[in-house]
Amino acid sequence: MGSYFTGFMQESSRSRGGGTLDTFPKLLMRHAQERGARPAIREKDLGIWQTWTWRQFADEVRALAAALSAEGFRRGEHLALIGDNRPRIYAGICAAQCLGGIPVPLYQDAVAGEMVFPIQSAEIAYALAEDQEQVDKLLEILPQCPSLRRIYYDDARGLRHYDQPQLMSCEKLLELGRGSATRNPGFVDEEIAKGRGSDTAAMFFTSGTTGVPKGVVLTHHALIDRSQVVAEMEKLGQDDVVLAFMPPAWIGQNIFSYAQPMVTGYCICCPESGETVVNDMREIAPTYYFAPPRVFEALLTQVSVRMEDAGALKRWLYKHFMGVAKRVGTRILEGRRINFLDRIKYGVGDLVVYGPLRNVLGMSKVRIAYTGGEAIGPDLFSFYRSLGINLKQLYGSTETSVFVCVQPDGQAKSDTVGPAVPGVELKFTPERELLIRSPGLFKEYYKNPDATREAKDAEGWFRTGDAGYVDHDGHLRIIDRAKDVGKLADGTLFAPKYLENKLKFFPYIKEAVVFGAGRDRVCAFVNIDMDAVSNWAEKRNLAYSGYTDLAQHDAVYALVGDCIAQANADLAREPELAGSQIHRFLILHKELDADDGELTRTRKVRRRFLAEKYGTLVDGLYSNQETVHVEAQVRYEDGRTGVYSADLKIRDAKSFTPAAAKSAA
Amino acid sequence: MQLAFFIEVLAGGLLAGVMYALVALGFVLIYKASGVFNFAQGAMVFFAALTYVSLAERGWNLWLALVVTLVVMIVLGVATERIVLRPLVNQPQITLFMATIGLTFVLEGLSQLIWGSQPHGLELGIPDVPMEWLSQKWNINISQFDLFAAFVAGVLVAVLGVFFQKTRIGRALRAVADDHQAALAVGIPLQHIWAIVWAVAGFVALVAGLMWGVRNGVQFALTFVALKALPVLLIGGFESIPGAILGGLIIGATEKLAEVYVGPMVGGGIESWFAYVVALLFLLVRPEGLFGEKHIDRV
Amino acid sequence: MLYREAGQFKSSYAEDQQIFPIRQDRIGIALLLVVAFAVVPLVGNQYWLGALITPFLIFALAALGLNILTGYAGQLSLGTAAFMAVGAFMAYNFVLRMPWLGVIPSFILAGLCAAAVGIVFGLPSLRIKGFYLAVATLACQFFVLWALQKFGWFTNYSSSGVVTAQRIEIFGYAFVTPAQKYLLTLVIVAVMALAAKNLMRSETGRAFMAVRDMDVAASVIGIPMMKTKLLAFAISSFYCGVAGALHAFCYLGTVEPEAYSLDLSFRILFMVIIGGAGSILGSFLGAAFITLFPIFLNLASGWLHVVTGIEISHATLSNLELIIFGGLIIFFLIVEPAGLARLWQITKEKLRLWPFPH
Amino acid sequence: MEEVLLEVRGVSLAFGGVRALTEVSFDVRSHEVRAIIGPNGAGKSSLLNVLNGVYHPQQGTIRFGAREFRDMDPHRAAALGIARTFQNIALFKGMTVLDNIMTGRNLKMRCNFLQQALWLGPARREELRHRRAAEEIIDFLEIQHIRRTPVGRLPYGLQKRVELGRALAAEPRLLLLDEPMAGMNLEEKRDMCRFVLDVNDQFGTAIVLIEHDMGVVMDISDRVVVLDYGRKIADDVPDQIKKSQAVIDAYLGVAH
Repeated sequence: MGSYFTGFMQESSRSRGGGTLDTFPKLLMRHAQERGARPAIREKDLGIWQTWTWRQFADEVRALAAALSAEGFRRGEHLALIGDNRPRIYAGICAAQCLGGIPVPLYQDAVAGEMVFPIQSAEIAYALAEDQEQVDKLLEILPQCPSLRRIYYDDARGLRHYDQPQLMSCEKLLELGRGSATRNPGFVDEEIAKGRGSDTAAMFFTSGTTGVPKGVVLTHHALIDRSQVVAEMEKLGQDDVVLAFMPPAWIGQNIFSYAQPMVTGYCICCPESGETVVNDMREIAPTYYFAPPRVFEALLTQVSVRMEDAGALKRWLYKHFMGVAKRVGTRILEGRRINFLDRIKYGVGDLVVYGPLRNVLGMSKVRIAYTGGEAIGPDLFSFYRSLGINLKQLYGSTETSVFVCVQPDGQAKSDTVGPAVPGVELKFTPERELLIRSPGLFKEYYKNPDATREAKDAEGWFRTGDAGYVDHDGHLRIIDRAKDVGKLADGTLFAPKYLENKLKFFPYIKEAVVFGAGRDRVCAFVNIDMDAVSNWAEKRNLAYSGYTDLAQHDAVYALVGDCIAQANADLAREPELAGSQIHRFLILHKELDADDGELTRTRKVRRRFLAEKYGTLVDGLYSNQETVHVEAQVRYEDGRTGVYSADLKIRDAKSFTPAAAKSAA
Repeated sequence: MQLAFFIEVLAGGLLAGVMYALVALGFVLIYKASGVFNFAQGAMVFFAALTYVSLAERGWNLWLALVVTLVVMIVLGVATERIVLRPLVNQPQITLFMATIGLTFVLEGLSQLIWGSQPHGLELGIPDVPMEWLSQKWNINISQFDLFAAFVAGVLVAVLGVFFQKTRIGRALRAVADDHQAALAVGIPLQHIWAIVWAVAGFVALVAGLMWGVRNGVQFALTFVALKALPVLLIGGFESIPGAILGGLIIGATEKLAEVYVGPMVGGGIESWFAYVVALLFLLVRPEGLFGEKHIDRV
Repeated sequence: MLYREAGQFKSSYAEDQQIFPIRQDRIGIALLLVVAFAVVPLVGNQYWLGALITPFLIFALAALGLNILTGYAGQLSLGTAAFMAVGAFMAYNFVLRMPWLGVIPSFILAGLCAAAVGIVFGLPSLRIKGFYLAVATLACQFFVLWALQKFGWFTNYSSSGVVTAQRIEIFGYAFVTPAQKYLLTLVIVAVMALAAKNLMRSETGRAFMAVRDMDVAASVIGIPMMKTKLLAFAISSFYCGVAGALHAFCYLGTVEPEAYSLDLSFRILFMVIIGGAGSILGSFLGAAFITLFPIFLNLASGWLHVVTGIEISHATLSNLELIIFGGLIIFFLIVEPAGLARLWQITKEKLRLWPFPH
Repeated sequence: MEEVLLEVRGVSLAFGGVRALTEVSFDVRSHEVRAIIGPNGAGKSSLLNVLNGVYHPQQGTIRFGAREFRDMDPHRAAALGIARTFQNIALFKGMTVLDNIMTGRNLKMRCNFLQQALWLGPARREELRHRRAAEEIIDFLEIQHIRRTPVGRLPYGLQKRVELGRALAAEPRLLLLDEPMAGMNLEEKRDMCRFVLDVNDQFGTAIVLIEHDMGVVMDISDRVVVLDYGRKIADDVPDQIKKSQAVIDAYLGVAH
């Protein structure tokens, strides 16, 4: 703990130092002096964790900056960065900032088309791409983006025969930079000194559940201030370690793998590749961890599936001690008193199950784990906490530099997102929409004054678009998107996201889409979770030829039906929501897919889009027929596409009157 | 005189060689059919001889004893296949070889546990004395028994030859030797074939055991005759019956000659290793052995 | 379960290539060494040290030697005892005839003699493979014993052919008590085991295994057959030779050629099989098993006597030992051809993934 | 026109009476991808085996670079910079992927066994240096996730890839691939093609490959040799080969 504390002291003293360290480049240079020999970034490459110290990182940034300016990159210009978590990408971000430029990280898994808008709207001339894959995309859209003049690539593999004039390798770029740095050494530092906290630090394009993406403009001050406050609250310091495995273009990754390390000087680690993340996580054992609920969910599913195959003894141990953990684990984590016997039991459990489990998950050293972005299931949430992992929720968005609410230690709850962090003010409109005022708020939506005005009023209140309320112990509770909170025909409240989440909390249900606004009752589309259900099916040796086939099994329908019935039982217990129980459902013939525009890149369902695309199915749900015919393009595992045509079954779900719910529960 | 003596030595060597060949046959049979280098062959010889002698000494009718021993050996062969080989099917040859070393220990222990470890003399009614007329006419001493043994060996080989050429099982065995798939085609399950081979090997062991028993008495040392047979295999090849015979003769002859003419120079006792050296030198010249043909590595 | 590896990451190849990359293993081995060097000599009594642990170490070394040849380089040898004999008698002669040399150098020279013999009898491996080679190595076994008995020089013309190993003195410090001899053996064995490990994890070891797994491919990627095979024989025999020297000087004291009979060769071979071919650890496990097994059997018969009053004669017992022994070999080959080492490996994997099954 | 790296003149090979190759002559230019095709038993593999000295032809000469040989022997071939993969994978089953690839670099390692046994500085440094080289190959072939797996446990496709890796480890000037894509599914074939081309492109390695999949051959090879019954019946660029009557006959099995 001591070291965390000292780390924290340095941070706070620095922040009081105020003006001097108001931009990321300045912070970086400070780290290079204070802890130059400590690791800034580790990357698993060529079989080992190649380490960049803060000094090396700073030098790289300097060289890149010098090179960029030699290439004609000027203050206020934008630099697009497309790639996975790689030291070069982060170095590029900082290099741009050194010159007062604006880094614009783009999603590396986006298709070329999705990159056109950002590049056009910001007239981006410079891009740093990770490898051939990204370069190809950029070259593909070159015709639509005449502004794009230079494309730098990190990994030269397969690119040697590309002769486009725009291309240049990072090696070459760095040479250039080192050259010009020697010619006029002080240059970059002068440029850094010119930077001000009020300058724009970065621009993040929100994938946006609807319409065109918006470029969210964030200042150095906003990002640094929020990172700072939470760092102090959680006592983050140079000894913390973070594994960067989400897209760096997502602020939810960027804040933890760029902004906060820059503030606190902790080390971030980049996995070797997609397949090796789990293993790399285990090797690195981060102390500070952030992931959206679906990641935790996937992990849990994996755990349960693998435990299914374990021997009888292990299965028994697991079952038994997870039971113990469920009972007392959370209380122990929160340091509340429990009886001696349970403490012993938990101790044993920690030796044979929890400890090993944390170890194989790579969470042995996790001090603080956050989840956010979506609601998380109570079981899921308590599973990790009962293992002794300090999992907490936070609330925020790109516009707010993430940190709006964070659950303090010992006050974690699955259905709230915690109280506002220092500096943040909350208030609600009559329609229950949440408004926020915070130093972390964004400056504007890039070249979109209308949207900006719409989102942020004169006194600087930001309309989150989320509906919710603050509960009795001061924790914010989000029900749904404000615009989605609708009413059924009879006027009862209808909060689709809330319902969908309730369903998604069941391991067998991967995605759910509910309809009901302006209708007489609520109905739902369901996506089953292939892993969980196929496993379940195997145990009942159900034969099936793939997702589409499995989904239409009567047994599976029954399974999902039960889940929905349970959800209804819960709903019946919440007065204002009892009316919005789910009456009919069908299981979709395909998994919802971001590539088909059915989900956002952050895997939020596009309800309106779906309502149109599957109009016939929705009608089917509200008719009283037992099946509905569907014909659709489906993409098979091997990449082929074909036309799928079949009758989807529709089933009624058991619903409860508020009274009956009590007995059902 | 010198010549006569030479002939005597040579003949003696050749006849001894036949005795070696007798043991070598056991190895070859099993290797041919199951690709197993059965190190336990020596132990089997010992076991067979000891069983027979002990029965005989307990006043059994000699023929009855013989038959019973044969049955025991067959049972042993079948049991070996069941307990040792079947579980190890498809294991590398080396593993099977190790297993047979284990088997050697078991047999040695077992036989002495049952019959005790004191040596026995064995008498088949053919005196181990020089044939008068030969010694009188040319003063060449060749033991009657050696000739008898040679005769028996000849008969055995003939029998085996017939067995292999004429009988269905025999043909199956040859098929197995060539490749196991083919064997399945013959319609006899591999296990049976192996069991049979081991039984036959047991029979051969018995014969060898009797011959050697008469020669050196039935005692633990009998297990070492196996070691005598190995150089024969090096020369003759693990898979060739004629090779075994011819190899036996070569080894027998050279060994005796060396023993008589070279031995004295180095203080004698060279028979323990001379055969091996001969075999090695031979192999260095012709690695594929007497009858084996050169094979090309397919890559 | 015991293995908590989270957070043990490697930021250099040196770390990644170390013999025990996992911290828990390093701790374990450290404890083991402490026990072996500090605790055992203190608590071990004459009998345990002299009749069990020291021979165990010596046989482990011999098994290690054979393992290098058979387990790693894939060349089956039945002549191990002969190499030990060479080591034993040459060590005796070096100490006898060049006292100024000192014991350790004598041991090393003895090992080198064994290596030379190994190379000579390894020559056939260039032309012949598998069983032919195995049989050929018997030639070595018999020839060496014959030579040792025939030529008086080796036994310093002692009428009985029995020689008595000289007392060991290193830099004026005498090793006489079992504990002292144990420590000497332990040091030598530890050092040589480490050397073997280093060898097997570097180019030479890979060349050996390549020859073992697929000799054509090995030669195609440029591994010289002759050099590699002969080197394997040489190194293996060197280890066996030193083991033989220790066997004579630190264990038996008085030795005769017969002590290194074919039976001993087999015992060593069994250690390799039961312990696990191609594993350093296996050599030790195998040696432990086979040295302790007869003791256990004796104890068992003792209990049997106590419990049931059945007296088992010595002859019977030795025969039973043979049978059970052979049976065990077969049993092991059937249930776990890769030996005890593999069993340990499997257990370890399970512990590392606990509570997951795989 | 690049210079000729390997030239085979009038090579004939027979096993006992059986003629495997008759008077075969052809050349390989540095940096080119050269395919050898022909019906089964046409002597393709035999030719490769002659090139890297596994078989010794009765007649003919082999010129590699500046030097001319009556025949090769495997070690010399390797030393000259000829590496190969085998038709039916010949990996070292008991060793890990990493060790297999490291073994491929044996000719580049200089330390003797004593230095290795004592783990002296030079030996240690050499080991680590080559580990890095091996890792670069692992990275190149995208097999990081199986680095420590014994190759015996890998699926066929991956084993083929590892074998390519082992050959690459020797940094060869000439790479002989004996049916590198045999028994692979479409995706694996696509990957393998990519790797072969990348090798040729990245390291400028000349490549001789035997392949049955005509599509692949025509796609990736610069020139093609066609063998039939041990004789060369055609030697030209893919487009010409497609047209060649002799080749068509050979494949349709017209009587000779």
